[in-house]
Amino acid sequence: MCPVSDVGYTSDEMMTIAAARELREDEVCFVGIGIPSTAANVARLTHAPNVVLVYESGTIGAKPTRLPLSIGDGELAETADAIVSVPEIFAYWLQAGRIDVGFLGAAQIDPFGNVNTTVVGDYERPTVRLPGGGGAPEIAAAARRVIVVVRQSPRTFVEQLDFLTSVGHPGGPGGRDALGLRGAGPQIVITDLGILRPDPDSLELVLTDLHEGVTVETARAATGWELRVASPTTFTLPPTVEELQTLRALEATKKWAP
Amino acid sequence: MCPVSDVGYTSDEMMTIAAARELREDEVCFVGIGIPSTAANVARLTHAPNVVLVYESGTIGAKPTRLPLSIGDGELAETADAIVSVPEIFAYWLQAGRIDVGFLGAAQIDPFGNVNTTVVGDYERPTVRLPGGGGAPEIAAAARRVIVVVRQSPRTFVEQLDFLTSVGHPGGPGGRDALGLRGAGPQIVITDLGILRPDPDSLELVLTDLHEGVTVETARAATGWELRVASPTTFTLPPTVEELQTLRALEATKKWAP
Amino acid sequence: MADLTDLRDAVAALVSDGDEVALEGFTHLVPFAAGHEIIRQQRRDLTLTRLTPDVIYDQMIGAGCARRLVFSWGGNPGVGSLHRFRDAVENGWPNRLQLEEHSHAGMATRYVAGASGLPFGTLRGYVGTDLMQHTRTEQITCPFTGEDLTAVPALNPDVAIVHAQNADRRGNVMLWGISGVQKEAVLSAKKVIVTVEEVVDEFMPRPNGVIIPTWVVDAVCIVPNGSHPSYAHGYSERDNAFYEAWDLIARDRERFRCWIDRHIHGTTDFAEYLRSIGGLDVPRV
Amino acid sequence: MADLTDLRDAVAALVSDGDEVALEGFTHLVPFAAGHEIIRQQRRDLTLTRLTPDVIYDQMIGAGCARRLVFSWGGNPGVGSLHRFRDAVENGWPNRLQLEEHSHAGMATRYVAGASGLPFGTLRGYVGTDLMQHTRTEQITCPFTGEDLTAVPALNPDVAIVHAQNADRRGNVMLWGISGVQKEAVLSAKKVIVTVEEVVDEFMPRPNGVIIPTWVVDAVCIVPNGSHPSYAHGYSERDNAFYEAWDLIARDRERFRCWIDRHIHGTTDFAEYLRSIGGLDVPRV
Repeated sequence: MCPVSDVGYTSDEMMTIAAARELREDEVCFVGIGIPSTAANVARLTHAPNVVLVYESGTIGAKPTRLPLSIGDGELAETADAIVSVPEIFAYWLQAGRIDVGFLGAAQIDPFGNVNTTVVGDYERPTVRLPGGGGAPEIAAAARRVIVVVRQSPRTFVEQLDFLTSVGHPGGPGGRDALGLRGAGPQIVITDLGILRPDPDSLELVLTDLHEGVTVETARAATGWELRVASPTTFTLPPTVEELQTLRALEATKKWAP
Repeated sequence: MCPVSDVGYTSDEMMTIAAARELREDEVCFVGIGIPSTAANVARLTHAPNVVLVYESGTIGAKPTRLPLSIGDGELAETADAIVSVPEIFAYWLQAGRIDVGFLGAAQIDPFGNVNTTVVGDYERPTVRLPGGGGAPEIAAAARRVIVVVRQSPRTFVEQLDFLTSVGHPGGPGGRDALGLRGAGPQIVITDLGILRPDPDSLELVLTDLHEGVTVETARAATGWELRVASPTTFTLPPTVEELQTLRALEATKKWAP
Repeated sequence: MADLTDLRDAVAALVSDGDEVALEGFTHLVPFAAGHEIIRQQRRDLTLTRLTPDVIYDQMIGAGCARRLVFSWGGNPGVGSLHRFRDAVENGWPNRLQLEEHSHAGMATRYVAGASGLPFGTLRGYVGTDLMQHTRTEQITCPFTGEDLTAVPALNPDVAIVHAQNADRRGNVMLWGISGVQKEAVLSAKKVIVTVEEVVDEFMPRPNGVIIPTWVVDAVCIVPNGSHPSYAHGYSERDNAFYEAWDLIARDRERFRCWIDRHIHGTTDFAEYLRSIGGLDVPRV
Repeated sequence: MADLTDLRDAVAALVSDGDEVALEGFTHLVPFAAGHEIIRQQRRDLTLTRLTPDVIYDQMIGAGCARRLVFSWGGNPGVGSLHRFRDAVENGWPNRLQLEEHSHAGMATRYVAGASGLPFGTLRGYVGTDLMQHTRTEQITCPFTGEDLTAVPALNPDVAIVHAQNADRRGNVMLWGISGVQKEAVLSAKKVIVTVEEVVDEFMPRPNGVIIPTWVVDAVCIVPNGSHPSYAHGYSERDNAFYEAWDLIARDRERFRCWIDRHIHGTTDFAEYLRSIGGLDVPRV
């Protein structure tokens, strides 16, 4: 989406690589298609070769050699350790608490990491009908921790969601416990501008990291609420050559997909 | 158990063949090991080649060439149309109402076709600890109809069960409906002496058929309650040559089993 | 025992106006041929049930078959929006579309309950989301621990339709690879249609092989490539260019209408349809 | 990731006195070797959980390992009674045995709930039987239809132990053929031991193949014929003569005690045990 800047990589590449870095070796990661899948595979091909990728289509331990075009790509089935049914993947694997990391995208995200992927506008008469929850509501509830990856803009980073699809930290501390949710919720929100993390006390998202060349002012302007900023902010380590090559090689595989 | 009588077959053979005759072509039959399995396979090899045999080990459409030695015999897996897990066989196949006929045995049976396979004596301090319910309680509840196959004796045909493991027609008419059971329950009880069926009005078991050479007095003496007898009783058609040959050939396969 | 029959006859006999119909297939084995036949036969007022109403339901919604949609994620997988679905929800074109919206986990639990002969299923889900205000869920309390969980009602569609790789000569069906909720959809439904790539003498063991016995299937129809543009593992690859082309076709009402008229109403079956779109190996845009 | 380890070490590390232990296998793949090792290491006060406590639990109960039995059918499959089980229940020898008794459907539902992270499961069952007075079930009402159903509490054993045909070099496990409740037992348990026939480079597709990823398994132990006298589909046949011989061995306390002393305590592992009973191909009586 964003052109390659003079730093030699795009802001989307930075976002994807920052997300990849969040996955640790041997973790079990529930992956959606798009940036989460790309990030998870970058992690698998760089610092976390034994990360276990679980796709909601029921593929466990997939090791795709090209980026899957859909959540049920045959490449996932062919490279998986096991394939199970969709009811099983949600009941025995996600709900049972076997997922370390869940990756979510967002059409809207609020200051407490709650996410909307359902509608813009009124539910009954939406301005934009979005795809809906899919696997996200239960990933947000059950994964030990959640990583949100989303481009930052005032349209997306909103004070008040039009619809709460996937639960973050509603009402701040104690909110998830009160709902009986077992996972810890969003621990990090990675954008094309930087990284936000819940404040340890209030759980409100705070800008903690800025990607190379991004200013606090840019981040504030791209946020629809009064953005809190950590002081000092950290600067994201730019992509390494290995990370960037791995990412670009993966992206190139889309062209030779069927 | 019983010697071959002068009629040229044993009373157990008559019982098994009478049970086999109750299965109709294309019916789906949930089978236990022992006489039910033998009877179901006699049916499959004679008048009902397309009867579908389902074993609680998860084998659907098994067509064993020898009598299985256990409910999970490899022969069942090798000849089945499909193998599924035990949770699935009970939930998706039995509970969902896909079974036409369930076959039950009994350690005790009462006048309303209720069955005990749990204990003789007090539950906490039993005289005889029997195997227990296994699949039977839900077969008795869910199969469209139930066939009970059991040798007749005063010890087995009792006025009052020591333990109700599998529900027949408790309290007579309306009893099953009151419990919310979906299957019609025992429609026939086949013994080594004859056949009993629930009276259409009271649902109490009535002796309707006598096997060749058996008298009403013998049947009464083998029943622990005041046995009602239909008038006139029917005489069971003795085994045909085909039936008897099929049964004996099947029994002979036990010897060449692993 | 399943009848081996023509898809046209199967849809004519088994799918009626007003039915709840579930065409399942989780981006793999999507039963496009059956969906097209339903459009061709101009079924109306259907409740369309499906976790992922992707391009197949976009076509059926745009063609006016649907009164109601029961679903959990409505997008063009890997591409973007479903424009016909959006047009129906946002603008009521060609008619208003009632929504019954769940999560994947909820839909899966509902199919499992339906396949199991239970009236409801239980899951950890929905709590804290706005979905609860817009769909049928109830709180249910564990009678042993006192914990509160979520109950969802069973799904028992009138008709389930799936595409599979193989049938045998008796009408048993085998599919493999990513199997989604197909088994549960089939076992939860009152009537079942299966389209298959081919009939084989004997099934081979396969990764995640799922066998559906003939006696729970009403009609088996041989339709090679019947899941195009999705794929049948071992038989075909996803026609990704078609999914991308669909984004352009479906964006515009008139262009969509022309496409449906020409390629679905203008053809008599799926083989002819495939020829009409230029076969399987042409660029789509 | 599973450790590839010796069965002796796995039992020593993972099975403790007082644990709830589920050795599963539905007449197929019964994990006898692991049961023997538990006897050999003289574990006590175990809660033994299993749908079909057949000969393996007869041995463990007679050897004094069990304080409690959670089960649905206790017999010598195809042969008759379990004499040690009966002696424990009827006469309290070698110790009293508490029973928690269910039906197969109930036990299966309990494992499914446990594997799913739910505190209970729902089924149509138990109603009208005397089981309800002797075991933990509760009535549960469908919040949508008002229908009354039966709830059973989840099973979450401390340790699940199963036998499988294969592991790969990373410790993934594959079993096939009749798969019983093994997957659910494994996924419901806190710790998991799997014994396997052999380690292979790559899994082949198999009928009803079930793969258990390495990261939900604690220990994988290679024990050829580890399910003897039951069988491992593709590897061995059921040793029916052993099941028949067991009827005679277990009938008598003294004979049983001698058998356990000689063949289990008198051997160091399952290979030696198999030699001590004369190998796999001898008449048993």
